[in-house]
Amino acid sequence: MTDTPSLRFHVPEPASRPGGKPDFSNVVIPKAGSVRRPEVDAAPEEMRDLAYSIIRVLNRDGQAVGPWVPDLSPEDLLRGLRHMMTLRTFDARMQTAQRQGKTSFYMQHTGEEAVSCAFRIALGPDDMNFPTYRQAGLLIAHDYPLVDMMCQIYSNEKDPLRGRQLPVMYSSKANGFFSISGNLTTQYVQAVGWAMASAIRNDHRIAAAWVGDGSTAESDFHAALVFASTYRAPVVLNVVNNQWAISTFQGIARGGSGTFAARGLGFGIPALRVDGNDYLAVYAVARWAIERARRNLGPTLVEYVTYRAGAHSTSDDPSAYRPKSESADWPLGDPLLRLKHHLVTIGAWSEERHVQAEAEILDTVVAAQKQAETFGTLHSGSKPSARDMFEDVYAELPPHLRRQRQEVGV
Amino acid sequence: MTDTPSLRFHVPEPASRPGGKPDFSNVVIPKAGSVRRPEVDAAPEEMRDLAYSIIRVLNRDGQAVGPWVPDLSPEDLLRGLRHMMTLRTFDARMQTAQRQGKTSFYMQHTGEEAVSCAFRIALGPDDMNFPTYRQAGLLIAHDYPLVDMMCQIYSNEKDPLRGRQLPVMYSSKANGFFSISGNLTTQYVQAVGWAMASAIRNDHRIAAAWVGDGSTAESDFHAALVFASTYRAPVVLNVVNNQWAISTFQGIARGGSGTFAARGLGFGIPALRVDGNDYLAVYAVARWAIERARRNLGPTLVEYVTYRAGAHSTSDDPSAYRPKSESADWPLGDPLLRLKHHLVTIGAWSEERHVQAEAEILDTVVAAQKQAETFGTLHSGSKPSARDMFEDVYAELPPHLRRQRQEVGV
Amino acid sequence: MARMTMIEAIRSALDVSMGKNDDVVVYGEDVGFFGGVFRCTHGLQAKYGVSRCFDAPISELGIVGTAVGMAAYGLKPVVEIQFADYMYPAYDQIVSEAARLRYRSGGDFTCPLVIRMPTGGGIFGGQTHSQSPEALFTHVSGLKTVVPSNPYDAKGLLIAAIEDPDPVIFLEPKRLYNGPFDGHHDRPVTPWSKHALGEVPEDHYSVPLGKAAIRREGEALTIVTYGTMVHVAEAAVAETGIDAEIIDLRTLLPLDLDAITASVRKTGACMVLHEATLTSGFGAELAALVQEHCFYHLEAPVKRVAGWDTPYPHAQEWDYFPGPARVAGALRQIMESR
Amino acid sequence: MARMTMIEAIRSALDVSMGKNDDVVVYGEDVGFFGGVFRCTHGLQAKYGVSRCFDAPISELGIVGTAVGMAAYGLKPVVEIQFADYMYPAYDQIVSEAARLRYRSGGDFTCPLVIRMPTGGGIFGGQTHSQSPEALFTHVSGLKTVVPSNPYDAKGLLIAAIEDPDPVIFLEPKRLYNGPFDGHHDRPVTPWSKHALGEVPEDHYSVPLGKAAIRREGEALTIVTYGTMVHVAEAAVAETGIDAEIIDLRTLLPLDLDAITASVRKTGACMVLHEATLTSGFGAELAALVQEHCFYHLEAPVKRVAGWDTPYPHAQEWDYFPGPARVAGALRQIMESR
Ligand SMILES: Cc1ncc(C[n+]2csc(CCOP(=O)(O)OP(=O)(O)O)c2C)c(N)n1
Ligand SMILES: Cc1ncc(C[n+]2csc(CCOP(=O)(O)OP(=O)(O)O)c2C)c(N)n1
Ligand SMILES: [Mg+2]
Ligand SMILES: [Mg+2]
Repeated sequence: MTDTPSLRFHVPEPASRPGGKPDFSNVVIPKAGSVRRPEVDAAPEEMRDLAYSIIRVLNRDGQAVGPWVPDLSPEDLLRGLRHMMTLRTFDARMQTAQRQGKTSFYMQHTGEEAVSCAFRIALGPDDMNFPTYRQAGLLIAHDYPLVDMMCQIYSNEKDPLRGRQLPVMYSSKANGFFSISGNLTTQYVQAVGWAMASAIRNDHRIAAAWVGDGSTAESDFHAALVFASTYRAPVVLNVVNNQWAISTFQGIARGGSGTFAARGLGFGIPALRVDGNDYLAVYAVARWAIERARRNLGPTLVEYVTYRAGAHSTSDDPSAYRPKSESADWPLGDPLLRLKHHLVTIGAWSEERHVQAEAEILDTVVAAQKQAETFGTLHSGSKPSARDMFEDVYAELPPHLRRQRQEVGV
Repeated sequence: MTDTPSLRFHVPEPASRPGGKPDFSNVVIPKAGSVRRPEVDAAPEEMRDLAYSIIRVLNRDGQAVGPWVPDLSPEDLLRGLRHMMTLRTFDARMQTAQRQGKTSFYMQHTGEEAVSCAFRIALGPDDMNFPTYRQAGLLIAHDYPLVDMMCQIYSNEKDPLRGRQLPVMYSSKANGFFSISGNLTTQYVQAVGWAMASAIRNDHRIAAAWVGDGSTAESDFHAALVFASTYRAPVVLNVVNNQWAISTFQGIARGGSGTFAARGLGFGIPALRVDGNDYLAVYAVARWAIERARRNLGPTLVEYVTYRAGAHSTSDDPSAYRPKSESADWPLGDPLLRLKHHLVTIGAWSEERHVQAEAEILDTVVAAQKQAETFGTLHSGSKPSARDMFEDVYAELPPHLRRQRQEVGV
Repeated sequence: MARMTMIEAIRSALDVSMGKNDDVVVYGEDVGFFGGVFRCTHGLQAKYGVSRCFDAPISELGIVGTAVGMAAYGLKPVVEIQFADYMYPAYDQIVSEAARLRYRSGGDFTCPLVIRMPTGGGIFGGQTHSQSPEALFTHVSGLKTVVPSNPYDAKGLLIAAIEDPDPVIFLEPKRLYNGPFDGHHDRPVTPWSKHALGEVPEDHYSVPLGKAAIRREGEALTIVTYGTMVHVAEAAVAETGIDAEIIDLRTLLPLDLDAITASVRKTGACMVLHEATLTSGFGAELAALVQEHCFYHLEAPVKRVAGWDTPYPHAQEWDYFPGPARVAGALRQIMESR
Repeated sequence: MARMTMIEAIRSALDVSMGKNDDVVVYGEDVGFFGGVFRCTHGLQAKYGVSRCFDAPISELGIVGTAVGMAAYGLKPVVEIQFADYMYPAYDQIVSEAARLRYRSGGDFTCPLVIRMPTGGGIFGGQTHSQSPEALFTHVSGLKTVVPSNPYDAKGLLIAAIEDPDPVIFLEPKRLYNGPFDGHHDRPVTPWSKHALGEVPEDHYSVPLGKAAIRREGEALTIVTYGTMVHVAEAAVAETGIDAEIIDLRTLLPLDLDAITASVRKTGACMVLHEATLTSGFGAELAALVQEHCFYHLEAPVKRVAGWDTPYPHAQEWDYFPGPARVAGALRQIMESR
């Protein structure tokens, strides 16, 4: 036994660190339009290759090409562009509001706007998302009021969650947006349960589960795959691979598997990998997976390849763990600019109209913010009361909580 | 949306139930010798097919054929046969002892003897197994005293575990046998941690993790795969697919994946499927996987295709959930008879010698049992004291346990 | 009225609930075709179909996690954890999710589910088939925790749990499944068919959550207990002749504090009795509450009798289990100390 | 001697331990290159290499589960759970495995590991960055549970935990990382550099597990507390002028019961104070023990002051947190009731 060399411990390292040169040579990017599109009822065994490629529609010239070009009109795409612009503006304003002390915490979507915005459009109105904190586009693209989002962020008197939740942990059943948990991945398996329930009830509604690259390591991810596979639950299992989990590069969660989509293969779940910065590709793949679920063909795993251009949250500073310019070097570009380029290319949009739209959107967001602030911010104005703290622990206040509330005198 | 038919809930069902005819037509069995043998340092991507096949060495005629024929002498094989016969006899005696009220519980290995017996021979003396309750062959094939095993089963005064553990939950560090947990799968990820530690220490020792088909659904299985894949831990990840998890057929845990070996593919872990009732094939595949680990090439997942011929435990009656004759119809036969047949075929064994060996082994086991019973059985004779109950909770007895022990007056 | 074991009573509660409400869905490991390792779900799959009662993969996390999603959808999952000892993989889903969904979503989503699990020792199950983890639930805001001590209550409480709008942990003392075990392990157990509380209506009824039952009225001291220990207390009281009042909590949270304080104020002394490990057990909460609310009535310290602070051993089962002898000794000690 | 924050003291304990013993291995989420979201492991990877300090996948189960295996191998893993609120996925490995390995294997295998995790609120972290789950550990036989309240103790206790042969849960009140927060959230916090217990030896030393510290001697009543609440108690005592004795437990299990009973027998009254949810909190155990062991000395019921039985809210943080005003009110109430 001692004739073999001794064992060595292996810890994956990212291609570069602060001070180094960003290096994405390991991200193999197929040409737009080059990946095939199987029928939605094709057998999972027949499409394993799709877990190791990247489905792309928009090419460098801003043209939509190949079998995945979706059936979206220029109006649809303009609406999508507007959603992404709104989300980016919303992020910027709320990031600043946090810096100004108007709330405790915020999380941005910069660089990942296409994923949630395009997915929402592909989904039906009664379907249910089980999102993470980085899918506010699901609300914005469904016209959930910005003011309500902001009131939640400010934990003010109109906060639908009555001050109880950390900022951005929205919940809106009416908008198909499940209550966000601060505990990573717990909602992933719940989405499968929701989908199982829909099937048990012979309903038509499907569920969409959301998780980040880093969070796929959690147990709930496995449980979700097991149950989805066994009961063929009508669910789309989304993995947003934005390359980072706080300071940890995706190689730590991914290990030797090559891709996160590959995780689905071991469960006989069709797994697709898509350019997450390509609005059209995201929409097309989402439609495909949603149709599979709706037609009772079972779950699909979708990995969105994107990049977290900003900090993890307002508590984070990425310059401590990755090269400053890494974001600029990300080879899949900016989802917003790529869609804009496409719209300009097909003659549906122009620089001037874009500048004008930017201004309009800023006005809308600022107006919403002003309105939200009339209901208070975290440390000023009116806010949820200590009484709100005791309610909703149970449907009815039990005796011990009644005593405690009395002690507080509210 | 309502133009699609409504969803239907899918619950996998076994091919047959009590009263029905056993049906194994879904178990596709390649011919012995027909599956290729890649080099141990081949890339995982290059051998995905092996997760969907079954490596077999012994053919119907009792000959060892193909690229996986291992380097085992007739003496080695005779020893293996003896191990399996001993385990089977041991099981029969202990099963009866439980029925006689000499202990509370027992679990048999019938039909699965080759898996643990052959694996142990392939492993080095300093390697560590993290077994389940169905791998006593790891101890028997390592010449762990039968008396010590029985004393554990009887919870008597010589029980190395001082009466604390359920019968069959052995522990023997010196024999590379990690303490069995009654909680399924928890030890699987511990094996990976042990292997990581060995690599951190630049040691030569490797770990072997064990789990049943049903238990692959547990979270620890996923965590083990994630950590093994990321840190390329020197570990063999064994899955013993004996078709049943108590009353639940393997389809409930496996879902749509086709095989349990396939689970490894999503992690870039080489995954092999082997005929678990073929002593030679088990040994050959174990060697291959162990060599990979030892040469720092990382983890391997091995699925052993076998059949739990007996009840789950002494608390179980399989006739309530599967056809009585299912075991007899199992297409991979009996591991003991198959090895015997091979040895007879190559002229190293005969019916007479087999009958004689059976008698000898019975004598040995009975003698061990007699000796063990002189140290007591669960309800009679001497046994661990209440004092033993308070020790080993911590290295040193803390004040509160000292008070409690005083209260008991021991 | 019928004579039922606790297993039959639980099965009947599930049957009645599934019959009444299509939203009730039952699943867990070995729960479907086979009907559960303790047979509590036997016959339900045949009666209600595989969509209403089915086998689950061995993933307690997955069982509870999917149940949270189903409950949020609008179904009423009643899931089984095969032994309470195996609930830990599901603990995150219970504590972080089921218990807090209503709160964190401002009532937008709710989580009305029931998680059943057999608890307690006395079956030579060793450390992984004997645990009583109730205190790990009572510490968690948003959960209700129920422990029946007999077939009548088991059915009525389970129906109440299923009809409750919040997540309920339903702990079934497995040693009571077949008869009122009083800790005399060396004597045959009387079957439920010979016990008044083994008489169970076949139809729908419920026993309200949050209400204790006085199993025996007495003047000398109050024994606060639940589950198997109710019967052990009864045996110890009978054997010592000490005129104790025995309170069977039935629901640990919400707790029927009024019943406890009324009794202790009357008797002036209190013993808290459970099978779970002593330190940080639910008995600590009970003792803390009793001394707080009855301080000026107590003539002796509240005495806790509980499992030792060790894992549950196999061979030493009866040294570990707080049986009638230990309880009787503690009763006498309290009486002497006054 | 140097001035250290609690973060620096913890880092120093890790540094000293890794330097002294090659078997000490540190890992967790974001623990390696970046040095932890609270920076407690900053610089260790650079100093000791990636094999001794590294990033882990986001799987608390995997982190603790692999650590159990490493400890069984013979290493001394010191792992970080990013927030105590995220320990639940690891709970099974902690309770069923780490805590019981020595026992169930008859000492054949042991599990000497340390699990560090930041606890407590006061940082507007909402329900998933504020929890104090200590009672979920103190109920588990086989674990030791430690909660430091200052840099000196943090370093000494962490070194002792690392050198302990058993699994230790090391809870770090995150609100104390940078200074002795006393609950006056509207005032600036004094940095540790201005506090006597911010003076920390740079070398190896240890503070024994299982020994409490008396932070303030007094005659009027005893406050039993730990972690952040030690400083809140000090503030409330200063503000009320009530001559309380303040006991900082430092280790919850094994508990220094002698220190508590000696004090309560002297003062005749006791308040138990913690930030965790009241019901079934560790305060219940403390109150139960105090009334049991000091019954004849108590002039008033043991009073518990704790977090409310709700999830930890975001906006209502200061209504939830048991701050100096609430503690002062309770102190006065105890004094009046005697
Ligand atoms: C159970 C749990 N463990 C750890 C954390 C702390 N945490 C919050 S976000 C995060 C990183 C998640 O990364 P990823 O899944 O890639 O999502 P991303 O933030 O990149 O969208 C971590 C470790 C948590 N919230 N919950
Ligand atoms: C965490 C946990 N859940 C449930 C059980 C109960 N249980 C014991 S064995 C078993 C079936 C295991 O089946 P499998 O993994 O296929 O192993 P086999 O018994 O077939 O060898 C179950 C459900 C347990 N011991 N631990
Ligand atoms: Mg990420
Ligand atoms: Mg099995």
